[in-house]
Amino acid sequence: MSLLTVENLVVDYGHIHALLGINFHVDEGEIITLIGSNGAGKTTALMSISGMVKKTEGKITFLGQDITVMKPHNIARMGISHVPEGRKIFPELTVDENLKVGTIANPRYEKQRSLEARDRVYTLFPRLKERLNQGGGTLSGGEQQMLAIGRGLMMEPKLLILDEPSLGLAPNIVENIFELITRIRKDGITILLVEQNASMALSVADRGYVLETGKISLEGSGESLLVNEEVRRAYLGA
Amino acid sequence: MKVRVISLVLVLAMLLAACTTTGTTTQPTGNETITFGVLAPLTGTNAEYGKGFQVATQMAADEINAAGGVAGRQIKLIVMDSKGDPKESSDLARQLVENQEVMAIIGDFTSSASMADVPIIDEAKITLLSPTASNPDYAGMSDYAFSVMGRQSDEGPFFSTYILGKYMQAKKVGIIYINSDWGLSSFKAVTDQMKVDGIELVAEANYVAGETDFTSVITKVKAANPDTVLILDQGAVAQVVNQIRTSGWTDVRLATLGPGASQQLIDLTKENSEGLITSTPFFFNEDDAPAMAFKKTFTEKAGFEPTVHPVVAYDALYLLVEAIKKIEGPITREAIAKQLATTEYTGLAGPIKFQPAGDVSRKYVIGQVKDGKWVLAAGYDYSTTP
Amino acid sequence: MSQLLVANNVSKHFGGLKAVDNVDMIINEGDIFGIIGPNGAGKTTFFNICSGVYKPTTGEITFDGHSLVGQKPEQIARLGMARTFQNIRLFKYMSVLENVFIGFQTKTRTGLADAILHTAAYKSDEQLIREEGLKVLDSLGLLPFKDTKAGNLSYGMQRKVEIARALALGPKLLLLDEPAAGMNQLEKQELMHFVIDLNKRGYTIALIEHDMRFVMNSCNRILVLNFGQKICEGTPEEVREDKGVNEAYFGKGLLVGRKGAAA
Amino acid sequence: MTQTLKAWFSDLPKAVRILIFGLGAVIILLIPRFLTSSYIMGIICRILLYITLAGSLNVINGYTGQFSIGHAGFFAVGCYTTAILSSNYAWDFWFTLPIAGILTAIIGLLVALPTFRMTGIYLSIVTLGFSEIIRLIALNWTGLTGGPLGIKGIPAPQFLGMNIRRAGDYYYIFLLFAVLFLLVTNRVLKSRIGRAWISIREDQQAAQSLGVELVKYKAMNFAYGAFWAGLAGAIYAPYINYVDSNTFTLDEGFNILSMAIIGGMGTLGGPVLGSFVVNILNELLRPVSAYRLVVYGLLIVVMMWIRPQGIIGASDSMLADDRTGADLLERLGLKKRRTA
Amino acid sequence: MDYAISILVNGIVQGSIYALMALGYSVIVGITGLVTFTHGEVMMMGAFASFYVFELFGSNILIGAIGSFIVCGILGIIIYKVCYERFLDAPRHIALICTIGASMIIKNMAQIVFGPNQKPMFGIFENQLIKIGPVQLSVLQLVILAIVVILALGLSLFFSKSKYGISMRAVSQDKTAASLMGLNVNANALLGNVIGCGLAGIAGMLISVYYQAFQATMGGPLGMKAFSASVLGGLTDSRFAALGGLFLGLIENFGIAVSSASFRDIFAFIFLILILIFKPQGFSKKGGIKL
Repeated sequence: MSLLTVENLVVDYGHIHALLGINFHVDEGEIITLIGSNGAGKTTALMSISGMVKKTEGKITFLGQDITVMKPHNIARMGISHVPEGRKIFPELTVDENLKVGTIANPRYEKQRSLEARDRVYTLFPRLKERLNQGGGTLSGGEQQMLAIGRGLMMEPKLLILDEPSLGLAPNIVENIFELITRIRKDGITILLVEQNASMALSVADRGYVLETGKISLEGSGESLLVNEEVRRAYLGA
Repeated sequence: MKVRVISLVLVLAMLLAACTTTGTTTQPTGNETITFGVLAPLTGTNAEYGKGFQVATQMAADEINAAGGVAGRQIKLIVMDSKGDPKESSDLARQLVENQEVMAIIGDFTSSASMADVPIIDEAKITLLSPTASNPDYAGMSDYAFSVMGRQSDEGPFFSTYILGKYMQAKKVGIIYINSDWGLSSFKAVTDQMKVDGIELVAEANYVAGETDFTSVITKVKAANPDTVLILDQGAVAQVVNQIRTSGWTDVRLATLGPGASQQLIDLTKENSEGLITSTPFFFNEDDAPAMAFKKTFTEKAGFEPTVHPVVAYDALYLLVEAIKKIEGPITREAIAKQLATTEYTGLAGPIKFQPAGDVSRKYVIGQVKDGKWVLAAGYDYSTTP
Repeated sequence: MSQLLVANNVSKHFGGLKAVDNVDMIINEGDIFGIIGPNGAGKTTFFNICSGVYKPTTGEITFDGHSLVGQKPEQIARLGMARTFQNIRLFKYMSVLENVFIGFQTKTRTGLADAILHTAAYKSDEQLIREEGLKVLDSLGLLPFKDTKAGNLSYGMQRKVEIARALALGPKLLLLDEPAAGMNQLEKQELMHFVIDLNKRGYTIALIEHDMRFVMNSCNRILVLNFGQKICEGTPEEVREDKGVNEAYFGKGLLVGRKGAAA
Repeated sequence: MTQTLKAWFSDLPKAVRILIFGLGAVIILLIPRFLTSSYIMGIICRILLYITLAGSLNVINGYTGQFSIGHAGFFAVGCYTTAILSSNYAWDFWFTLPIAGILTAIIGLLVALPTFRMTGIYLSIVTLGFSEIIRLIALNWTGLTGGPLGIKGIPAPQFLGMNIRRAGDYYYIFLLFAVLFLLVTNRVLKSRIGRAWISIREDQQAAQSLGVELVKYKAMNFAYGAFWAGLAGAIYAPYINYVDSNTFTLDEGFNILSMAIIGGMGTLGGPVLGSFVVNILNELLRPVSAYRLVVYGLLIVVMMWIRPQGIIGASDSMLADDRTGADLLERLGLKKRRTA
Repeated sequence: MDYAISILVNGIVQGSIYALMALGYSVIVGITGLVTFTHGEVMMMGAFASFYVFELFGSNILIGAIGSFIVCGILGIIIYKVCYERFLDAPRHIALICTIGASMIIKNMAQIVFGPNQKPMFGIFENQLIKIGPVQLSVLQLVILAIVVILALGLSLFFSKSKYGISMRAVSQDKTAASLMGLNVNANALLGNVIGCGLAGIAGMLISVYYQAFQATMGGPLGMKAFSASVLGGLTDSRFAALGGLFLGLIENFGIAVSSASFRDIFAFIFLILILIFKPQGFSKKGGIKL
């Protein structure tokens, strides 16, 4: 059974149609990527899953439970950790406090366990440990992204949603991040990834969906999409 | 769209309702009652005084009615809430004036509201008898405007000469006063006479209505080192007294002009007011049976103890009745006003006799707090009271 | 061909972040000038500097011979630069025609007294606005929607109205921020032809766009930004061949086994 | 409904339309002849006064989306100007009017100046602060304003040698200015200036990008609103005959504001209706006068819950957060969910 | 010299009460992102609550503080439900107008229920004076200072150490991110409102105890003071808000010393306007509750 299924999802912002009925599913242990150009509806799709957007039509199921109209914090507590676009770390909270926020809402929260989770994050991101008491806003872009992912991992999610993790990051750091993504998957966490850097995303993904103006135009394995000329054309206009 | 229709209907209905409710009151309905209007701030910052007016005038009316009314007619009061706002007050004055049954109006509490009513009552030739308006200009504005509170131009000099000068032997006086029409005219009246009497004004400080923190004002006056502090206010005297004493300034003598011999003041200040001196046209002397009776009934009805203000309002209604009794011929609005100007009456708060302008010169006595009670102070030459 | 907009060494820093870093740019009269780059590359920030929303941290911009340093957006608009926004900023509760009316702000002179007394100045202004406004709408094929509330139109239509509103200024330079975002292929095609057509009618145009097909087929010069820096500038052909652009834009594969596929 | 009414009206022959207008005008002009009660005329005068006051506040709050809550201050400036000039310097009432209006407009500009760097709430508080400062200055500047004693005996305006003092006569002055305000403002709003104001309300940044000079138009807007509030004050001074600072408290400011809010902002008709509703409600609630302000408060809250733009406010603007009302109705099951 | 010192002491004591008011205010604004006009009314209710607590349980200032905190906290819940919950992401003026309406309701209901007249507060402490060098202050003043300092430190500790404090700060900085992290934005905003109103309640108690009087109409000017003080911290930074309160108290008292108490509110407003002109965002960097 799929971990997450999205059926016929339609989202309107007033008179603007952002999503026109999309279907996809994420199976346990997979890395799934949604790619597409700006304004295609990728972020809207993710925001719908985590409950931040009012849906016009459609159904979203997670762990067999209908989460279509559930409140965002309850969805998060079910085990979906959404690392939003632009990172959105808490700038006035220290690195340590930022991570702590990730555990506060964890229903499995207990002191010992959260400390272990924090240690795991710090082993994953040694850079963060060095900046333990620094305000989140003072970190560099890459560090902020690490913090955002780390904060998401503190929730011990079943599904980690990453929205544009490479946004505005230098190429070597982007590589770092993607390396991390594969490592996180090895820990047994399913990942749903939205990326503009299509090549990078497809190269790590098991399956991918191409979104175009609110519709899914293509889907397939990461490899097959990576070599698909249609995808390249959509991106480079060749 | 639907909302627009509904709102339109709503407004029309309201207009209609407003017209009809007032329409009925303009019909005179026989002669068995005589109606007076009462304008008082039942809500807003002066509401406690307005409530006092309401209770005191109703008490007077009940008493008079129980005794058979006036000229064979029962008294009816229409009490209206002016919120102490001149706009409201003048609208209500219009409403009362329209009502042909209303023969005279008692009110309003503040001078500003009363003064806004003057043009209306002047045009309608109906008496406006304010128990408390003390703005020196108010009563002179119209032949139909009267005030019974007593003129600041009488009480101020009395205070300076007899209380500060002769009784307290004060040399250096600091004055704390409220920046209102009443406060300012009192301040002027007192200080003008102080110059004549050779009493030095070493410090003055004022504040606006609603002030609660007097520490800075007190500190300022204290710095001038007066031997006596005079507080000119009606509402906030207790707080000023309290804050003077709690600031550790215990060796200064305190006097106040305004609240009269108010029990509430003692309740609010407890031992801090010990020795406080005031001028008052009257106070609730335990020997004064009618006054004590008034106090008892008033406290029962109002839920709080009376100051001098409700007493004056109480007197005001009796005064009106007294005037009506003397009228020969039909009782009309004009006849009442005309008669009132020459009526003399001694109420709870002392004798009332109108000056040509339409206000009253009162006689004052000195009250002092001793052992938590107001007592009549002695030891001055009262025979030369102006 | 004269230089219309010249940016010299322009930088914009937000705290520690260098959103735009030492960018030079020259837009010539008659250009369709494209600015591309991945998300977060600083394109919109750069646009906002040009139109006066942000003050540059360093550098200077001249437009049509006027320095833009310290100029407010409305002053720059009055110099003849009009723009649209990435996330459409129409007056969405106003009708299409009213939206366009606002665009005539710089061309009219009605003062308070004129408005109250309905003087000749007022009447001629109103007439001008009405005639010209309808003309603009007509030229964009928006005439049938003139009384529709702008917010009720489809995405593509709203983009057009925003452009119409900008055209009302009679601009020397038209800045379009992601005009094709959210449109389907057909609408994009249509928009592209429309932009080319505008250009033929004499408007100089600068645009930010993600859709490469759109940019490659419409622009005559392209500036590529990444991390706030200029990584390439040239004709579409030059840009397409540029390896840095390819990587910056499409990204390069990470896993060794798949590298060949990404080439 | 109003649309069909409007359409029906404009379809009538011109002569009929003129007849209807003329008939309406005659009725309005003859009101004091029918309603001899000076109490009712007093209420009508008050309604007319607040049409100008709430209307001028609406020009600021409803049309440019600035949020001023210190309108009582402008009202005070106009009122005191006429009171001082006509009672201390024996100016004729009609000559004090332009001075009062212009002076208030200048004060309005002064208030607007520090607010250009501020947004929303800061601006609101500054206007409130200015209103209090004006009141306190009036209270303390005894030499000019009479301080706490106020100014009394403000001479009645003369018209054709007639003393205008009675509410029935004063009705015409209030009516004249309310109508003048509505006509003039209607013209301003339908011009380039009004459109600029509205564009600022709807989207400041977009307006700027189209060459709308923010500072200039906001300042002009503030001055314009203040001007009319000043005029309202000026005509009010001789009507009330006696001016003191107690008239211009913050509560008065909230009173004006509540009329604009309840009636509706962003339309000319809103404050007119608001003035009617609030002032008539004021009379109807007299028997329970203590609860009157509670009722206002409730009305304001309820209005924000179901119709944030007011009864007939601009439903086609950002003032109307259509989400709020619709959501509530949905939740109560009164309205079906919108589907695409 | 003595004169200047007493003004200083007056200013500091009054300023510390203002600081407490501002502290609560900035917590509310920080977490809801919306401004309130009800704060003064909440303080008034705090004064009444403490009065009845004193009457029922005796004149103990700590019990009074707890009582007024609880009562005003409950009031905070109601205010939140009426004025904020539905409007967290609506145009900002809607919630603002709602709070104006709510403050009218509270103020006038209080007048009807408790009566309009000024009431005396219980004397909690004897008129004892403490002299420290040239400085002279009363026991009451000392107690007030102590309470304010303890509350400010406690609040600071709460926000930096407790999980509720940290989640409230997170919510105040970024509601979207907080909600994606599983934090219940609504519950946190409600809690922030309860704490802010509770502090206002204690401030109301201190004012009525300090000035020995309270009444239903006392709220208006107090709310303005709380706002003015908070502006120094950009409305959301409680440290600067508290500092602003202290400043405001000093400025008022020195201003009155050189002019007249009639001008008190003018000083407060000029202080406010000057800050807004020269430092429109206050002295804090970015929105959100801060320590």
